[in-house]
Amino acid sequence: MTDELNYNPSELMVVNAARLLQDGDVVFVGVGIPNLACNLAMRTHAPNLQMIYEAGVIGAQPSRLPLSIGDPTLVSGALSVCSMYDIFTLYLQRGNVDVGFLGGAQIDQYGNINATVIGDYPNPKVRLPGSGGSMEIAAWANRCYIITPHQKRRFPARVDFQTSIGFLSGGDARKKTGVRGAGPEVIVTNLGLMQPNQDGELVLTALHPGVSFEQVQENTGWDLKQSETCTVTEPPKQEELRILREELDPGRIYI
Amino acid sequence: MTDELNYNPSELMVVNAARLLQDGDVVFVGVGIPNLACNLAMRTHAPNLQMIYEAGVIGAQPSRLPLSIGDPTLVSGALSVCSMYDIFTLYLQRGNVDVGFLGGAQIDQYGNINATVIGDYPNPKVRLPGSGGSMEIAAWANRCYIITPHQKRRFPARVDFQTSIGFLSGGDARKKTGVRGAGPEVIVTNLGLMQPNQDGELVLTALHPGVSFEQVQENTGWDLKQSETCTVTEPPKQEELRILREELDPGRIYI
Amino acid sequence: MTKQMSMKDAIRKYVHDGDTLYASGFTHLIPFAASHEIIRQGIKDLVLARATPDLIYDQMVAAGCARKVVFSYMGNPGVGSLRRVRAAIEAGTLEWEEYSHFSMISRLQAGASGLPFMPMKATGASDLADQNPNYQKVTDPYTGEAVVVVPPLKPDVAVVHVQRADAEGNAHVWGILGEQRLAAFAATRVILTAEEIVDQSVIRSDPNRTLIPGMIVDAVCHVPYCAHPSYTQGYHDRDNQFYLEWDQISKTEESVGEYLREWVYDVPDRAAYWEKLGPEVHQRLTAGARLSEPVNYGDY
Amino acid sequence: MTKQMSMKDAIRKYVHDGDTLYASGFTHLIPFAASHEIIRQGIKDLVLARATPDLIYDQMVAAGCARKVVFSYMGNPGVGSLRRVRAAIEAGTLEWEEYSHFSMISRLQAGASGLPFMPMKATGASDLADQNPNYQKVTDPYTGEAVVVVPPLKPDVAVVHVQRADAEGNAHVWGILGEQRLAAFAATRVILTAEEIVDQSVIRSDPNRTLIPGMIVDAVCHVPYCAHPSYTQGYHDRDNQFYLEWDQISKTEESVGEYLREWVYDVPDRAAYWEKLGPEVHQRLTAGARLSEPVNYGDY
Repeated sequence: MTDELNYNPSELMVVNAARLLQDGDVVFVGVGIPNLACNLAMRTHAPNLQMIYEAGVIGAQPSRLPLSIGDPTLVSGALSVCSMYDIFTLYLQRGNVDVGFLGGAQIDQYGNINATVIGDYPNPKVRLPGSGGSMEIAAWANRCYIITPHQKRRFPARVDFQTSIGFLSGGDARKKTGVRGAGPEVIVTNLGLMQPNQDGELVLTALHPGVSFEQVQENTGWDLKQSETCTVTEPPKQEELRILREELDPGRIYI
Repeated sequence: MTDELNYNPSELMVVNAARLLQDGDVVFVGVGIPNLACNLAMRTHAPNLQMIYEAGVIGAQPSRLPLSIGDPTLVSGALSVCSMYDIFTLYLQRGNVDVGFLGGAQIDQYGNINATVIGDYPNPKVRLPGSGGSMEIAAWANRCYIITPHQKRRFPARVDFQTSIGFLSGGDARKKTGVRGAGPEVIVTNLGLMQPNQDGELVLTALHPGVSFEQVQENTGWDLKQSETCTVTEPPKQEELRILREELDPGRIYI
Repeated sequence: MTKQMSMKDAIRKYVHDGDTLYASGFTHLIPFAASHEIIRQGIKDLVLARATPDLIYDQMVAAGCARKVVFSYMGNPGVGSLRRVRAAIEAGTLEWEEYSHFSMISRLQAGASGLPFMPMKATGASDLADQNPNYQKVTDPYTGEAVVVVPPLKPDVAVVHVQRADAEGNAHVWGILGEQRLAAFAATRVILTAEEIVDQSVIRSDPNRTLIPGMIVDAVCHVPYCAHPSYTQGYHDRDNQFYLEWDQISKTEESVGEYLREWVYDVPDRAAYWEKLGPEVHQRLTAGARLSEPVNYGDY
Repeated sequence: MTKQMSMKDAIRKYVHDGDTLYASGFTHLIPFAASHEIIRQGIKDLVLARATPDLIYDQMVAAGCARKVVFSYMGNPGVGSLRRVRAAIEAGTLEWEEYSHFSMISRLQAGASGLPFMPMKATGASDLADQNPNYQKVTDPYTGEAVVVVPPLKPDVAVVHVQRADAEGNAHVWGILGEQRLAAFAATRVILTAEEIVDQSVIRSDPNRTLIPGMIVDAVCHVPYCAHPSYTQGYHDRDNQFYLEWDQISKTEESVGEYLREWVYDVPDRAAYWEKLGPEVHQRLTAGARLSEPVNYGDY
């Protein structure tokens, strides 16, 4: 069996993210990898998962791979379309969203995310896109997942700018802010999975097949702890890869 | 000519109210007399008047006389229908309403209205319907009109309860509250017209044909002043009465 | 997954003694069939919240279901007084909590949005706010002026009638929308009644018309004519004659008792009620066809 | 009364140097034809507000129309960086004011509603609020907790593209609605562009679809394909290929200059622009038919 070599890092991340989703989850999602993860989950173990796009689309059934969060294929045949104010209030702020997917240029030791600037805010070295919806998704979705390649510059000890929060400085700092959601639950990378410990610090809880702890540490900007129960993820199954490659992204745009 | 005798008090009030409306006015309206006044104005001098109902209907073209503010005939063929929250925010609170019609069990010397209780609020002698939309209409429509029969019990010096405001205690009391609208501009009764003077006190500015000042004073609960420029209203025209009787309310439900 | 069940089961499962109930629909789509079932099941001590209590709460108060009403306009719309609620308030046997329409709806907007309060522009009217401590003020940090705020209203259960829904509760609504959508999002539990249960493809053909998503709905009941004597746009007319008749019926406890016996307790469900109304009423309330121009969503 | 006029006249009459402009449409219905006309008329010192500046503001910034951007996500959606806006910010030649999506939209909701501010639940993130004094706090009078608030955004002028409108500006919109309706109600002046101008009877056949009423509209312009390279649901597809091409074009001032000359300055109007795109693009962006099921409003 050489199954475990028969996939690329993007496929590996999509498959592992999909497995985190539960049947019936309402997921606030963007295009690309998170969108593929949701669609893969719907075609395997979570047929009743529902996707919400910040543009105001609920229960999309796209007949082609959407290339932007405003793709018209997300609208035709959707269950419901509403305004952006409604999406952020009636759905997200009200507590109707189970899962949010987040991303950014930097994620730190406590799961805080920077999508705003590298350097000084008033005179930025690199001006990044900014929050979009992530400030609120990170705070109000019941649980959050982050999918990102594992690189040292992406995982500094402290982000330059807190665009959206994880566990702030750790401990009960997040809870004290009064945000409704539980915060980042799993960070899925191409090397493994990180999860917050009791203190809100991200620790390694799973390695992908063939990856060593040292490899992960090399690509992480803080002294990474390994969970006592750290496991090895199950490699992508042929059926998962088939769905991804043949049904979801045959043009290999995201994978 | 006996034209001036050829109408009843309701017709007289409708005709005089209609004449206050201007072409292009956006009018927040209920059923009954105000609705007839708007429709009469639209069929005479104000073809571009637009009616808004608090239920969320804009630009209705009813094909029969509406019997409640939620009559389905107001919806079929309307220009737009939206939620109640939208009507009160995007239209009324935002300042998109030119005219509001108000009514109540009591209207006092300063145009304040009581539609809530006669007697003590916690232990009311008579429990009236309450504000509905009138608290906000009185405050936020650019100008307001009140149409009501002229009776002493309806025009006390002070209302038992201020459901919606006119000029409060007079002077700049209204202005000080920061409300956006200018307040009641004309009170149309079956005896004549009252309007606020500089101090916000309602004074008699017009008598209907054949009515004396004494008659009005007898039916008013305060020492009524008569404007120096007090006039006599023009009697309803045959054409106005014809439209009312033949087109707008042939069943004589409100007139 | 289907959430379809009978009205009887839905009320039994989701409406409990002491609940705050919001039977939604401003003049339109008022779910009378649900209130009749609640009366039949003898549910007690309800807090009945509605902008306009209308006949639906007049009947429930008369039947002894309520401990309190929360409202902003207590009349028989287009007719006059709401006699049973009014009499109970004047007699001191019913608690009440009162708002203006906009503050009532703002409370639902706050509840539906997960907000701690909603601000409103000044109205200058303070008598009601003096009587109801739920009206509070905050200072506008931009101007230093006082702003009136009201707290969220989050009913335990909302009942929402719609024209068409799929079995999962995704619903198309048109005509007067009132506060219906906000009531559904604000409530903890939602019972949806529908004039028609349709295939999900009908819902998906016009997603902008889906104002209530299935994800917030607990029960879906197929109840044609649920709204009588109010109406369902495009399905049947408002029974203005009954609104006038109620003004007579509601004059005494005896005549209300007779009405409830004949039209609620002795009737098993809405189908029997509609049948009992008879062909003259059916004929009188028929709505002719006036269809919307379709729109093209595009095949992408 | 008709408000129909050419796009050229509408921009000349309603867009002035120094205005705050909200060209609305979240990914959908972005009124590129209006921005091109603004560029051609050489309007200056605009404050460009949009949740996502998108290519429309990248082009206007490159053309020298803007003094400031107000935004919540500055990217080329689905592609990457928004190079001209980003370069101008990094070079210090363009002012900016930044929000999260929800606070940006809440500002419009406050502006559209005539409210002095909108509250938002705590997000725990304070870095942006520390940089932008428009984020303020008030104390929730019910719990004593701090609530974040943002002030109203009231653009001088909003441009709104819709699928169909009558000559008075009553408009049907479907598909992704974004912040479009709020932008129209929040703005002082509204320029409406429409894919089709229809008889008012079409609008009146489906009043629940009328999201923009004529009473708030100043100018109505008939501009088919106004939204290219974004899209109009049911009329044409998004030109994803152009969004990718812009990533190349926008790399240098020179290539942007060439683009603007060829596709904006040397083109008189949107009709000529669409014609110039040619049959291959027309063909590629065609949307097939997928119609909504009509609804019955009833003939009452």
